[in-house]
Amino acid sequence: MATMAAPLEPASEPHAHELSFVKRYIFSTDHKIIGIQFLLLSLVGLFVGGLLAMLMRWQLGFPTEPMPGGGILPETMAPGGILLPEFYNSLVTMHGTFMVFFAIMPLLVGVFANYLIPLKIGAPDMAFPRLNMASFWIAVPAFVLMVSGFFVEGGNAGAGWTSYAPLSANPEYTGVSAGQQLWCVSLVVLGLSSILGATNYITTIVNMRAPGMQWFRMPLSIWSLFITAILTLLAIPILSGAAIMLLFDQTLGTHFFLPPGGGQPLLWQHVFWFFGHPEVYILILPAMGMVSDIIANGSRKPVFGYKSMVYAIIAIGFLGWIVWGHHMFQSGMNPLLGTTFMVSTLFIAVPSAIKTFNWLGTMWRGSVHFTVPMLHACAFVAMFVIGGLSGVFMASAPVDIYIHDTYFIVAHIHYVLFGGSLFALFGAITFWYPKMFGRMMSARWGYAHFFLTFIFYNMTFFPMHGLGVGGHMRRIYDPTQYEFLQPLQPINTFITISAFLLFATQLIFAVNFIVSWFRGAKASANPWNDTGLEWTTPSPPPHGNWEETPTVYHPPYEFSSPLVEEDSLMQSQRLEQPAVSQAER
Amino acid sequence: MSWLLPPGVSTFAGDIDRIYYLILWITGVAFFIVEAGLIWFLIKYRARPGRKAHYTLGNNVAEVVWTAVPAVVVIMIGVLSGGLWNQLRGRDAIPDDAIPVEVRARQFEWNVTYPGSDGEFDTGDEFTTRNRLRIPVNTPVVVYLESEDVIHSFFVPAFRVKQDVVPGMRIAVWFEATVAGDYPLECAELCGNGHTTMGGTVSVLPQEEYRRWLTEQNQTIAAR
Amino acid sequence: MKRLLLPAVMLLIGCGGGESGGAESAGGEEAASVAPLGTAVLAGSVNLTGTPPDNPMIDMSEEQACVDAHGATTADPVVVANDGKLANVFVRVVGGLPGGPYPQPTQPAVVDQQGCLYHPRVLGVMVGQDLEIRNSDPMLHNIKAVPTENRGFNISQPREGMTSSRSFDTPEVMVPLECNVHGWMKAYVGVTENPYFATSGEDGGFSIGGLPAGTYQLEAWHELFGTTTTEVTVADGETATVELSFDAGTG
Amino acid sequence: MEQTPHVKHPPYVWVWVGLAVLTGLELAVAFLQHWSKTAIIIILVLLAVWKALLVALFYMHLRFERNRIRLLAIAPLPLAVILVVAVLTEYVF
Amino acid sequence: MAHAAVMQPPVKAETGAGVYNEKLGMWVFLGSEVMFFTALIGSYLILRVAQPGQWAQPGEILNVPITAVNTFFLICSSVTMVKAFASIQEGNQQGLKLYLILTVIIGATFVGIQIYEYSQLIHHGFLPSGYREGSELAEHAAAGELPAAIGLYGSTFFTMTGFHGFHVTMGVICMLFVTWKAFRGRYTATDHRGVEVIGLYWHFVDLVWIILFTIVYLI
Repeated sequence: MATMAAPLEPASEPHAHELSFVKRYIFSTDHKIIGIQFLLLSLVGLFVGGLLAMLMRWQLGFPTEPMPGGGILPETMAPGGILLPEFYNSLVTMHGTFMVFFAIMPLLVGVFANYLIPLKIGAPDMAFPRLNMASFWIAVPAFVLMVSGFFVEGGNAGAGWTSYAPLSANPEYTGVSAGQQLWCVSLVVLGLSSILGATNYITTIVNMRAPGMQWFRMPLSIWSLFITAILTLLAIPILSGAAIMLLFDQTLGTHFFLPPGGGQPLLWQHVFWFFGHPEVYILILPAMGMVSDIIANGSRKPVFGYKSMVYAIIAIGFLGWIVWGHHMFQSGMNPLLGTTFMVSTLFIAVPSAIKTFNWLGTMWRGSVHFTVPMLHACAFVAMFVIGGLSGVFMASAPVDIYIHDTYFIVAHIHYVLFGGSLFALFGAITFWYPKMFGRMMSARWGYAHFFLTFIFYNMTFFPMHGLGVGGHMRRIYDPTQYEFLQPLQPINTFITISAFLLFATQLIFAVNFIVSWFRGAKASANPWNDTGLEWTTPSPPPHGNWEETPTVYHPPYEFSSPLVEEDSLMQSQRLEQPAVSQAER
Repeated sequence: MSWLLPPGVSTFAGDIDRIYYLILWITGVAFFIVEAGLIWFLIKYRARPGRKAHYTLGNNVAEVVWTAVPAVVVIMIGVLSGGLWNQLRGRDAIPDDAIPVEVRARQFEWNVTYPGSDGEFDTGDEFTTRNRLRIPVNTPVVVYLESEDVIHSFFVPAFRVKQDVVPGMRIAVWFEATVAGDYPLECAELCGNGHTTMGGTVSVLPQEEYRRWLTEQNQTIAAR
Repeated sequence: MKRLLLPAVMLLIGCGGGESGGAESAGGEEAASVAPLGTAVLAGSVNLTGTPPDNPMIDMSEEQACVDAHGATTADPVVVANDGKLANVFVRVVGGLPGGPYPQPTQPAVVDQQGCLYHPRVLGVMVGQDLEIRNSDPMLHNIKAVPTENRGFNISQPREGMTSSRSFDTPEVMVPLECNVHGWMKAYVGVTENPYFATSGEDGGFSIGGLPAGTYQLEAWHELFGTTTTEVTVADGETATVELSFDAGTG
Repeated sequence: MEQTPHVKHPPYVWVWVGLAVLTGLELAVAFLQHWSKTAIIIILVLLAVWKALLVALFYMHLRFERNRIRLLAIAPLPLAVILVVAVLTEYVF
Repeated sequence: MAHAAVMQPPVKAETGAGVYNEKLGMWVFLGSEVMFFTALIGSYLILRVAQPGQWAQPGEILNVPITAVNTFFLICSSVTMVKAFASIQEGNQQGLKLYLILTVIIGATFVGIQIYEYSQLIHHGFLPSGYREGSELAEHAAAGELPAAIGLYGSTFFTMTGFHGFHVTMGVICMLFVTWKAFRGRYTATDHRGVEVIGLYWHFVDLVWIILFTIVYLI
């Protein structure tokens, strides 16, 4: 393992030294820097989203009680610390918007697509480095626009992250005008950023793979990021179009979604969810891919059924386009469509099951090392199973009649997005942190963060299933208004307290992240004994990643390979005597 | 925190609940198999010095099995659900003898209009009640939902009935209550500042009591 | 001193019964802002001829707090007339005034939500004057202003005792207020560029003070009967009596 | 492939003429009296598709591209069809 | 391919799509453009089926003749564009410059004519929100010569054609950049990626217009 024996010195790389600080770290065209920029931006987004959730939880746990310290909020939001319904609606809307568009999506795609794709396929950088920089610096104003909505008259958008028209299309219904318009503009701008990014990722993966990096030698993380990029490329423009029409309804007096002018409210839902469901998979596929990498590494075993994993990813990516109607079973949509969408939706269970069992198969007869990333990956599998299974309930249209728009849905989405994507992300960040910053994150704090998060997370979201089964509607400001919900109020209070603890726990991660950046133990080139190309270059990799482009001889997960003594065989390691992995015989 | 649905008091509540519990069983079993397997593997195959992981790339038989089994199960669920869905929402699902009521939703009220003595709407003898829907027990009722402003959702948990109320559309939803009593009616779709207060009551009255109330109302209208 | 106190007292009454306009309220604040332009007073009452129509009935049965206040059903006080005197008429000076600046009321005008009705139902504010909205009901009220000239608002007050302040920057008679939670709740706010307005009380009486001598056109507005105008001349220090009247027709 | 000078070019000008003629044809058809609206619409759409194909195949060189580019070019179309057709069932049924 | 036994020494490099990055990237980007116009055109089709009564007959409100001329211009700009590409393939710098300039001019003309068309429509009272109060068209509608309400007609028309115009404008701007580089002699017979890539975008925009012209103006 020449590459492992001694960590390489950073490749001497002339022009990088001439680059000014600004060119290197602010307006950098280096995919690694851009990835880190996205990381910081989206962690801020994650924090904002979490904060909003805390305000929301206070209101639900202790309805119309003055919130401690809530007095600092302006009179239009929370007079005397009592959250107003209109502000609560903004919280609901913005929590969703920030978590989906400014936290999970940029974390998965902006960060890891940027950082991993060139490094894992053996490319010096993205196909279009300048476009890549643009995609970040377009995302920043989008973020600012979305936040600024809180400071304009009428407050921020309050029609839910799905902005169902006509509630969102006519300011008279909510008292929000500027906020909703900012929402639209921000998403259009962010959409441009995502599309540029996706164009870049696809081109890079198709055109810039290192010699020998055949399609079926790509790690599953790259496969999933590739499919995700395709989904982004084709889904986001739909959202942009919808948001533009919504914006025009508010500003130019058009009638797309306004029934008085003949507009069709259901059209918004169809178009939004036609984007929205692929979006859901944009938010989970990369997590699946990276978890596959981490589990293989943690169990020192090749991914079980690599090919079927790939096909499962592709299948999910395709099915994502023909299931959007299951968000609309109760929307007044043509019941015929209901049946069709129910069937297609149920079939998503199949590829999901394949992936889950293959993850288990990967651990089977492995040698499981309980590293922090591995723990998060296992948590991902455990939680994703819950989220996936609870999805079967709403896939069945008749059952959905009852649980649609209840907390059951809230529980489901959080089991997939938090229990799924976010656990995967904590794992992935910890896993690739040494490569990004050249230092290890503290394992001790990592374990603390993991276990506390895992406990409080389940305490927060599992009871929501119960609320939903009890008939607790989503997005209501004060459940105690309903007699039949009052018995459930203790659960709400319990959830709120757990949520506060969960939020507090994340500070551990934040501190660990920041402190390790400066104080963490120096990382070797390949701290996890992984087989991917990114581990053959120093941590952090120099500008250009490799002195000379690596050549790939082996499939991605050659752990415990009979071909070598060591328990891992680098993809780019050339063996003395020719040999071919079983995977390719 | 319970997985049991609250008692259902409509004719089809039982069928919906049955599918719910069926799925609950299936997913419950799947849940325990997977999570148990996960934990078992994690413990059994934890790294120990001197033991190298078993190098294997997969097993086609196993993969076919765990592809086929879920497929069969979901097809089964799909067939069951599809049948019931048709029965509830299909073209000719609404019983012909269902008594018509019109519910107009607005921010943030449910206004229930009864066709009056002639059983026809827009004939001048209708009367309207606010936030309370009175229906007779053991009689199919068809509710015509209309909205004056934004999208609301007509949700009666006890009946297992939920239907969005979309402005510009007139959507019919039917049900037949089996037990007299008062049941909460909620708006399940975010509809603005007052969404949380947009609740009402469905009073299921014994037949004769309903008839008495109805004639009473019709007389007052006629009196005007 | 007396001259200072009296208006202040009248103001308090004014807020309660909506009996007098903003001018007096300005009286108390000479030092602070523009002095009253004069001491002339236009006082009088609004008459209703013909038989007042029946007010529509409100079905409050589903809101316990409202039922406690009024019973299950109550008449919507659209037309409040006793022995020919009409209340809730918004009277304002529309012509004959010298150009501004006018005394600016510093006290906010108050509208209170109580027993699921607005109190007062009709009131006036001067451009820029604060309109204070109170919730005296143990329930959520949602206040929606749907003006044509001004910027509207749509706010809620989930708890008893909450207050919110808003103001308007363009004259507009009238700006309707409505509560979307209780569809019957209606109030009307007259936004004027001068402080010379008043709302007729239970006895149909109103009084507009602090005017300089002159001849003025008065306009009276009622939500059902529309507007009527009249002209009146008054000398400084005197009180001119004005009689306005609406016709309800015969039933 | 088209890197060497004096390559044989596709009939760009003739395509242009074709496009112009088809456009004229469309105009003629669109204002035909006493033809059924449906027939006119179908003809117009077909003509439009024809023109679009001319542009895509010759001006955008799809005719001479390798299949993977052609695939890339048509990949989004099924999705577009799925969306429109699915939503139209709301109204046509 | 992955099943083929892969022996060392190093397997040959993956050739990717066999096209250079810029071209592939543009094609990928065009994919997303297709979906963007799908959202707009799809909504138009759906709304039109849902509310057929809100659309006037071809030529009643929209100015077909002038748009037909405009369509012809855009087609011409496509042929000049492709001629520019053909010229540089043969290393003909003069042809490249000439045709690029022609393309820019014709493209700009298209935008100009569209702006004129908009101003005329608005002047006659056709707005994104429908008729303008008291306008000429509103009177025709009142007289029953036009549909009573055309809100959706205006909404979809201005949105679709507006965003197409926006795309053309962007194209012209990029084209100016390419022209500038052409005058700096940056393109050769062997390397003229910029010309081909902007050409792809330009032809795509032309293609979208071909569809729009038919379904918006003629149907």
